[in-house]
Amino acid sequence: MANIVGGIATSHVPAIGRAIARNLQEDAYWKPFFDGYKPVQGWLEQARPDVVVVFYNDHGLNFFLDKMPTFSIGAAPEYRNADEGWGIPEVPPFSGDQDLSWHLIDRLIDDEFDVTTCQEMLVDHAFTLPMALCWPDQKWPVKVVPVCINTVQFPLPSAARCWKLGEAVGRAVRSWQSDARVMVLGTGGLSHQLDGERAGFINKDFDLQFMESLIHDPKWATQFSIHELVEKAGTQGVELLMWLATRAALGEQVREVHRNYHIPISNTASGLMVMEPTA
Amino acid sequence: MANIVGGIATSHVPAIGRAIARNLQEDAYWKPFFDGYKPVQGWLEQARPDVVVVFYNDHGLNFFLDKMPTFSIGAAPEYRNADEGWGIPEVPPFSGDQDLSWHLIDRLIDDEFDVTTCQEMLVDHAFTLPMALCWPDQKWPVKVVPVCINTVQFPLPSAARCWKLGEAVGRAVRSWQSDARVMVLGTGGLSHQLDGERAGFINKDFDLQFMESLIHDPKWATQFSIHELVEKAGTQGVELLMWLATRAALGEQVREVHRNYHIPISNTASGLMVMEPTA
Amino acid sequence: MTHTLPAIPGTVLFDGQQARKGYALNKMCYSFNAARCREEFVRDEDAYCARFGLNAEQREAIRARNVLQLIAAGGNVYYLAKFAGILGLDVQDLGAQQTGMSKDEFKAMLLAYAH
Amino acid sequence: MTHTLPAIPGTVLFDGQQARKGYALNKMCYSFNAARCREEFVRDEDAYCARFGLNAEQREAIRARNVLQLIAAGGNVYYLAKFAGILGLDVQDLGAQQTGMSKDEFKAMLLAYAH
Ligand SMILES: [Fe+3]
Ligand SMILES: [Fe+3]
Repeated sequence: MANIVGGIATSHVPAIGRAIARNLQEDAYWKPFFDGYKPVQGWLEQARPDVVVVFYNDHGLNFFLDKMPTFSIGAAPEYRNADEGWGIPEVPPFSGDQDLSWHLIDRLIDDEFDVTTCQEMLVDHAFTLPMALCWPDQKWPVKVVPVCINTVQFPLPSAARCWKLGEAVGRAVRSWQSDARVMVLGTGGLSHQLDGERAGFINKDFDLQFMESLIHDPKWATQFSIHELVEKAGTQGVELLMWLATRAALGEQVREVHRNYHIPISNTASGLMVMEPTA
Repeated sequence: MANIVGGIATSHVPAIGRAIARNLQEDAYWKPFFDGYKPVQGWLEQARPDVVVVFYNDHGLNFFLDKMPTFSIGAAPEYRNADEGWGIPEVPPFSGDQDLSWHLIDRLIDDEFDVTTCQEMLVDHAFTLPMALCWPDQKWPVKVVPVCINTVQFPLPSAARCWKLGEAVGRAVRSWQSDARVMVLGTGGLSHQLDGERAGFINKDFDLQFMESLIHDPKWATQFSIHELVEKAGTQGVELLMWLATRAALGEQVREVHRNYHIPISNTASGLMVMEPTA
Repeated sequence: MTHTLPAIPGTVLFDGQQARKGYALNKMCYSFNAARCREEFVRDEDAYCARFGLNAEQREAIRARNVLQLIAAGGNVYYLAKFAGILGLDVQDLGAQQTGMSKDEFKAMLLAYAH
Repeated sequence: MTHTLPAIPGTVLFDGQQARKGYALNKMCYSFNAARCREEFVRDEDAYCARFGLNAEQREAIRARNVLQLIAAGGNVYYLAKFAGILGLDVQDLGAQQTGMSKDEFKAMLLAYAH
């Protein structure tokens, strides 16, 4: 059976792509952010994942409002980026692990998750940039399975539902007949808001409490409605749903390997955690 | 609160569209089939629905395998047919009830159904022909909300899950703040199989038992896995999932208003039931 | 997990395995929803199949107009029905072909189920 | 049900009501994923907006390059970001415009959250 070697939760911001393209890693503005990923890269070298299940949210690249899924799962042989409307630098394509994709789809439908399956799928900055932060040479040493959660159009799935999705993904991975080492990556948040007169909203106290909760009281955030999460974390801060699903996939207990928190990257309070399952 | 006036479950077959276009209603082959709908039209005159929630399955018109939802809900102002690949005669467009669409979407996400929302949606013969059987003049006196269940690609949602979806839709309709009279229409089945060496398979005993069960033991079919349903009813007979969702939406108890069963229409054992909720 | 269950005779379930295998073929057949695409296919079948990247098995099954071969090559009946539309075949033609009957025999078999 | 909850100040949730109102506008902005579409828009803004059936409020909000107006007209920030891309604006430009600050003031506000 497959083994979950750990999980990484991280923010994603288009500006990271521009900073990478311009080699600004040592720039004063960017250094505290990029330095946070050095321990992650070290951890990855010993964790040696073969496959990464990526919980992320599409920002209007692959999905439009004509067919907007709540949960969608990639089952493609390959995933590519595209320019997203502002000519973001593209990254090399990702190889899909179709065996794991279909195993997840079979198990999730069995567990009464009504997923949308995607045998073609463009992946946006929320997918590509965290991958590039993990593997800066962009020679992906892993296959991938994208799991996309709707944060574009309300009603969003509740935090409790996303937690259950993560749990079900974790169970499915652990029941996969494979000796692959599987990593979970969740990308989004932490607190930020792009739209409205409240644009620029950040909530450091909430973010720190949320990060801490993932270690000691991981279902803490599932007590909140989506409305409450938007109030506390901002309209885009609600992307923390990806962190919750990631944490849930790791199982009962985890050990914290690494944590970073930095304000701001662009409009975003940027968070980063690496966790390993211990039970 | 809105009131569910009743439900109709019926087969759909592309050939019905050709028969309508050629005015074959009195033809010897077609008469036993079309005659079954006369009592339905009479019932509709006194039931006077304002809105119809249609459980149906797309046959590769609106959805392809790049984005294949398990459950999808229309939220469009208007729904049109298209030729589906064999130049089927088109019917007049249908007006969507967007208020009910969004009410259903809000309630279903709240109930942990992970639906895909469709603000543009083509509806195929599985939607249009049953509507044309109900209202032969094709001057639709109702607004519509399409609810599509995947029967194209396995894994399909289980019968038990489709039952729960129907129950949730029923609850949602009954909690809708509107004085609308709502009808539920489920289209698909009964036993038939188009593909493979077993093409032409029909199972009359099973069909009759299934129809009977909807009145006296409505969850009877939920005991079967999708695999078992395909075995008993054929690869396309599994479309009876639409009947199950329809029946579930009607609530605890129903009164049977009308029933018809006729073998064959094209390759299909054609079934028809009209039910009214009594509790 | 569908594929570990006992097979249903004469029946191929369109599961993940089939969906992977048949993607190019089904994508081509899905395109036949548009009359323009059907015409293009008729005009130059080779070029049309090549554009969708059909593999040799799929190309041969299309050439042979053989439904069982098309299914073996990953075709899904709902999309294949649109290919059948180009050929002017209805589902009873397809049934007859797959069961090795004449269309009249196939229809007689269906009628017999009524009793 | 989102819309019966107390409003969050300065925040419009993109719910069904907004999604209905903004469909044409968001569909246009979604098209801007393609460079070709961005060029067409720049070449003839009026024609491009007309093709997507923008209503008067949406057309005016696009003309004004005003984010709050675009949101009021049903725009979703994820799709609007692609319109902003055409204008060469980043999310801090958008934030400054919506809050009535200069970009430097807006950035200073963000920095201040660190403490
Ligand atoms: Fe984001
Ligand atoms: Fe059908």
